[in-house]
Amino acid sequence: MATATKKEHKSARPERGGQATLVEAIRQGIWEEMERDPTVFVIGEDVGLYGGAFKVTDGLIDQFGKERVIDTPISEAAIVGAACGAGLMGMRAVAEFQFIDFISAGFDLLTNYAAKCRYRWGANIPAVFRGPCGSGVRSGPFHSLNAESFFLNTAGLKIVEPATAYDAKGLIKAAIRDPDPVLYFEHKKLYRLPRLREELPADDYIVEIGKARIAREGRDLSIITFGAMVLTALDAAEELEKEGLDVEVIDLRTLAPLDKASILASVKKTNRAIVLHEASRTGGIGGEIAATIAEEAFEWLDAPVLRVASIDTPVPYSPPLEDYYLPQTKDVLEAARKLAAY
Amino acid sequence: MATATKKEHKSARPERGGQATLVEAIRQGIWEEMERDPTVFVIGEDVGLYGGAFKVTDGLIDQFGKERVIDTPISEAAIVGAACGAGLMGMRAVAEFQFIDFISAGFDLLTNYAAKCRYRWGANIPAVFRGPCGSGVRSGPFHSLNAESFFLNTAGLKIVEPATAYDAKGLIKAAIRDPDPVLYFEHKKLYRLPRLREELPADDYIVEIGKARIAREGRDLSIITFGAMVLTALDAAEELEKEGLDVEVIDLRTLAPLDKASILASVKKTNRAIVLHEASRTGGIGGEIAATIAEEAFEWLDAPVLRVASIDTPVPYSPPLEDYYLPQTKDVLEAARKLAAY
Amino acid sequence: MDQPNKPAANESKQRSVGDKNPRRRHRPRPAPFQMRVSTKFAPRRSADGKPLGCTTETSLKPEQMLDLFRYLKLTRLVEERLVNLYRQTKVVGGVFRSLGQEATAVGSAYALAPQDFVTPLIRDLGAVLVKGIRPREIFAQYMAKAWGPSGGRDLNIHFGDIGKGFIGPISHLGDMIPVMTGVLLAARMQKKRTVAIAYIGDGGMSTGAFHEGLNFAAVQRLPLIVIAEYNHYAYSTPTNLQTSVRDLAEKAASYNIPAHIVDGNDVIACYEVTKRAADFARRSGGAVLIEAKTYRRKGHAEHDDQRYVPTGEIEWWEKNNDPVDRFERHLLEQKIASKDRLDEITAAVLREIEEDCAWAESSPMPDPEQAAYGVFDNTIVPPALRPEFLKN
Amino acid sequence: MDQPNKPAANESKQRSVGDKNPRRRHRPRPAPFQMRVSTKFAPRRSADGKPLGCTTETSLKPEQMLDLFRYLKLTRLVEERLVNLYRQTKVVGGVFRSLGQEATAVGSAYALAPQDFVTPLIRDLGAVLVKGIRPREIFAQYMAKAWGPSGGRDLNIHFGDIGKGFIGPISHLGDMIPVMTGVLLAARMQKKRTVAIAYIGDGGMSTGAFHEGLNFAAVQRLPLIVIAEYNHYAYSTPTNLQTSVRDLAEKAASYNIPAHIVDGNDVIACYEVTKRAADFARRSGGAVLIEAKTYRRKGHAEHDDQRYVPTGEIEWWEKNNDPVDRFERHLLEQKIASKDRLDEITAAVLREIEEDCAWAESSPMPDPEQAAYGVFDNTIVPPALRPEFLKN
Ligand SMILES: Cc1ncc(C[n+]2csc(CCOP(=O)(O)OP(=O)(O)O)c2C)c(N)n1
Ligand SMILES: Cc1ncc(C[n+]2csc(CCOP(=O)(O)OP(=O)(O)O)c2C)c(N)n1
Ligand SMILES: [Mg+2]
Ligand SMILES: [Mg+2]
Repeated sequence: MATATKKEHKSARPERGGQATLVEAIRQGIWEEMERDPTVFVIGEDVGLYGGAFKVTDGLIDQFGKERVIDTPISEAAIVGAACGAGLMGMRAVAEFQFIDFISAGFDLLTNYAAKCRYRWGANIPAVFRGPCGSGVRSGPFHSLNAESFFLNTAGLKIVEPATAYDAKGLIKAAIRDPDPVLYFEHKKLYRLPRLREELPADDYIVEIGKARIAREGRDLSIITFGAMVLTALDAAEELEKEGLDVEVIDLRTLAPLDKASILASVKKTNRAIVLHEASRTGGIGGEIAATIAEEAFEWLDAPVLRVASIDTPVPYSPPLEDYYLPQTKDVLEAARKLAAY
Repeated sequence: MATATKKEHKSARPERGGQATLVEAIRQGIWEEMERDPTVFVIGEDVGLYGGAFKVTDGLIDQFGKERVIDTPISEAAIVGAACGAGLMGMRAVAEFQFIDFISAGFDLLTNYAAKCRYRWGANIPAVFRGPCGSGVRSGPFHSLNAESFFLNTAGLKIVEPATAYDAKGLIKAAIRDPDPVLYFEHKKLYRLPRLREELPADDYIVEIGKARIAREGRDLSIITFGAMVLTALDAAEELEKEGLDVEVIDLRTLAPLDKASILASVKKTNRAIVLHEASRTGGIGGEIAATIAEEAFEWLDAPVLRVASIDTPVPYSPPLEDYYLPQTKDVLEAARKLAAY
Repeated sequence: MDQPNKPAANESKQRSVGDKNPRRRHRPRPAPFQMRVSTKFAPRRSADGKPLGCTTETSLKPEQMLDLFRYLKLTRLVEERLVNLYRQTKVVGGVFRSLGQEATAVGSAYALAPQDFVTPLIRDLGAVLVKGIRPREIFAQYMAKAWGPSGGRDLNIHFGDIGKGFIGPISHLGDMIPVMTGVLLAARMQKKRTVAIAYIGDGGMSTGAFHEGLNFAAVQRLPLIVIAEYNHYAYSTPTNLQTSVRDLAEKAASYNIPAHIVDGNDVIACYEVTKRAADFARRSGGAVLIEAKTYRRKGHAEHDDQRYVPTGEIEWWEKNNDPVDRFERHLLEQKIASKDRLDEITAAVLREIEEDCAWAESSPMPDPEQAAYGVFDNTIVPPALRPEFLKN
Repeated sequence: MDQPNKPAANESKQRSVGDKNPRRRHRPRPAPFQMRVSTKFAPRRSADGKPLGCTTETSLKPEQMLDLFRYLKLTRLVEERLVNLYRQTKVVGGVFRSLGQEATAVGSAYALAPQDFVTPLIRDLGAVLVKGIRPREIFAQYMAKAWGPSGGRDLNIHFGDIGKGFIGPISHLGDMIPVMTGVLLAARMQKKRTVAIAYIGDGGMSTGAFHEGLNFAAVQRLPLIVIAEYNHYAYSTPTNLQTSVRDLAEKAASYNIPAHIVDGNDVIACYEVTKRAADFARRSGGAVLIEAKTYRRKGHAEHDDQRYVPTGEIEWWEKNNDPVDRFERHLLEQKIASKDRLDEITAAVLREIEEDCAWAESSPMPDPEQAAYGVFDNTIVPPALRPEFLKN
């Protein structure tokens, strides 16, 4: 790091709070946790000098040095394994996948080692595994993954995905402080979205893992969703309001363990539910949510639970194809109207 | 192979049909396909001279030689990759995971390469990925996996799991002949279960992928299940018959793509449904099935759709723990009685 | 140490067990722990500061050399055109350059026979072109057009053409090494004498898939040539954070296969080394590792600001070690071609690019509903069309 | 070639860029492509057919040697007891033996300091015992009892005890190498001078995780000692179908780390080599690979009929190269202990085993509902109790 490089570059310490985009909120959160707790460290590909492919860890290496900001080889299994081993020793890794798509190469260690240690011999692994997920940015089949469904059937992994800058910061801090492994998914389309820029408190805060958020209150219909699709749901809700339909939008924030209480409370109020997500429909988290509703709020339902999601294909690259692939606001509108008319 | 080994051993060619257990049925199926089609080959760990950890490929190497029965290093990624590459060239791999738990090490290539080639550039990969799955045999957290849910959200992979010897043979043959990648899961508890011994036809036959089977007809309640749980469902059905409840048991056989028509037809007839599976409840395939019912047969439902499954933990080793973990006949009975009384 | 030794047979001939220690399954080898790395075509300092040319030791005929020149130019100019299209926002995704390292892909792929296979990295466009893929396919693919080889479903060189011996990669680094073992196992079962090249980066060699694939290829003595591109970076990560070996060729020792180090910016050297490796592999010698020393002058992709690159480094390579300059100098100095002849070739390449780019631009975007087709054989499983809600 | 060289610094000292080729980030090394494999303690033929003993070159004191003897016996006899329990159907899962290879685990683990870590393979019970795990824990664990260290949740040595420096493996081979890199990175951040041993089989070395982990350890110069157990088989697969190297030690070249080949059936040699490796690693030398040549006399697990083993092979090893016999012979011949003293040790071991086995047998089976606890911190996430259907 001592050598002159092409661009002399030193990224400033982020503000504490203030106006922030989602990416800046995550960066603040990691930075503050590293300041607060010397056991927190960052590990991943290009997270050091380069600051990460999306600059989430920008500047950390200058502040905390390369012992706590570790650039790794292209070795996702090693990244996950190292985070686990360090966790056993009381350190707290914030491990980055350059794109969440590459989590597949760490899948074995995540599902077999990270998820099961506490259960098997009481050794908890406090570690965060994070990275950019999501489609809609013309990145094709290998840089567009929504990976949550890979992990839903493996007990032992918590999963969160923020939809606001406030939650992004609060959840990354909660994830770092959590005693168990947490997968933290960041929708890359939201990173720098001006619409999500907001004023963050200057004080330390966390957003509790396991608690959903009512993104919009309503009486007639619940849309249960998370991540980038919260915006789609809110757009649809606004449109539907004009049609006299009062839509509630639940932003799950935590995907495992699910906040069943919030989901059921909303559906018991509105009696109609749409589950909306960006991953393909079949085998997606929507099944789990819809099944939970059908099981535990059956008597309150006035209509079928509809799932609105991507089609069952890989994520195609070309804009017209990807737009067809993804659930659009109009699909939500159509589903909502059907339910309202049911 | 030319050297004297500890036990001089030559396994006979299996019968064509006749009395067979599930393991013997699979072995017959692979053997016949290798005889029929010179492009079929077997690859995996210890599949040659040893005949596979469960002896599914016993004797094949004597008959077909080590060019078509390939013992690999302990390299699941290489096994999957090799099967894919050979598939591109028109060969048909039958690739074994020694235990399905080790599929996690091949997860990356399965979900990214095998599943997506046809969609991306029209190159289909005819390959079968098979191995012993399932719990209930006191094998603990790493030899008891039911892996289907890992793959349900990845378009491009078919998944089958037989519950009878007849289906085991018919499905392995169909899988080998299928133009696309097929995951073929074999519940290890069923391999040699005397209860499943049955007379197989001497003629060539296949069981079509994508078609469920009515394992027991009934009018009052549908239990939708597959694999070893079919036996649990049938046991429960017999018990419930005494109580005057006429239960239909649907054996899915194919888990992807799901035979929605059969599921919906059954539920529309019985108006009550239990989804039963051996994997943990949350994030299991039960969610997809229950959601489908809640979505497309809502009006026909007289009661909630109940999921009976394992608890949300790793698979514990000790018998009392594993028994608590697994869904038991009594759980099915309890759920059925609740639904009947609803 | 110069030429790879012929490795001994892969399996034990006898399994005699007596009252001596039965060290079975060990192949006889000249001496233990010997590395077999050839440095015959490795980079050399230029004599007395003279600008670098190319090796003169070659069996290439003049016409073949001009062919190589054409491919080098084609690669560079196709990429430049892609950058243009990118700036015009006609390229939908990112653009990945091989600027400064084109000779590795071009020279090596040129050493293969038509029935042989390559699986390139994103920076091996040259190999793809040598295998007969036309620029129009590349342009259409980058622009996500319907007429592109994936019909707009995938990016850049993520496609394939089995007939031409081209198997496109996926993004996940390392995964193609196992896939190529399958291609070669199949060829063996089909009694074909196919050889394959798999390209891998200094970064990609850190993946588990690389290890599993090459290890399996070595055990099975598959004719797989792995070309390890030492281009100094993996995204921003310098090679000393990827591996602690000095030369990637050293990794051949793990697989008991021969290795070569080649000057990756000398297109003739790349050809010669690969030709030898291909001959060796085809004669059932098994896998070979070739390390090509080169340099990635552009960032990982167009957006990368290369802040991690030491000052002056890129400029040094541009000035002193550009593969196209070196080859052009060689052709002129060795009087293999006149400047006019080379300019003619370049002009023809440019015409081809214009034409192909126009063709690609004239392609429509794909029809949205096409997204639903072709996950499976659609005569068996219907296409994944958007559901109509509550249609029944 | 005998003693591992001190490898040069891991990072480039200067990044000078001038008008010479800037071959940056390359560490100066004595000569390229040199392997650093020490064979000082490698297996040797016995002189004139005399039965094999152990190396006499050692710093071990007599009491330490008796300690080693105790651990060897303990390992063998605990396993024999497990086989008994298995035949009585008291062991719930399978039994995996290290018969004939006990010296590798015992000798190597004995070279560590108490604060150091091991992560064993299933056949490294000896290392677990050396690290202070008591036989009772092993018995209770195999019998799936409530008092076992995992409370009946996991099998055999699949548990751990951080305080004792023992991190149990999972079944998935190779995965513990990356995990140990994390343990050592943590120790470095915590300013501890911890060294760790990770055991791996001739088979396990074929996994991608092994490669990723050791490569990362080498780049980070972590004090990780990988002990590669060449025991001739991986389940039924002979080593020549796992790898094409003759000696697993050759794989060290891929990571530019020093290697040793040791006679894995000579417990003193295993100790000595590991001691040197641990000293080297602790002095910030970085990772070391030790290959232990040994032999697996039992099948993969108790059920394995070993049909794939050449006739006479097992018997040869039993008769000529049993690690306990060899060490016993050594102790007697070198007059380090009398036969009586050794018999006393064995008797004490047997008493301990009896006592611990009785304790383990007296443990209840776990309470069924315990299955639901401890997936997460249950003060945050409630236990996963069976749902009551339609309770509301
Ligand atoms: C398994 C995996 N992890 C991470 C990435 C993200 N990634 C894409 S290219 C790249 C760097 C590749 O470097 P190298 O292998 O040296 O190839 P080069 O770009 O230099 O040609 C990385 C980390 C990936 N594609 N695959
Ligand atoms: C990733 C993975 N694949 C397959 C297996 C199944 N398996 C268990 S032990 C074994 C053989 C191990 O051989 P080796 O590594 O040489 O260790 P040894 O048993 O000889 O001590 C295999 C294939 C596994 N445990 N992990
Ligand atoms: Mg590179
Ligand atoms: Mg072994």
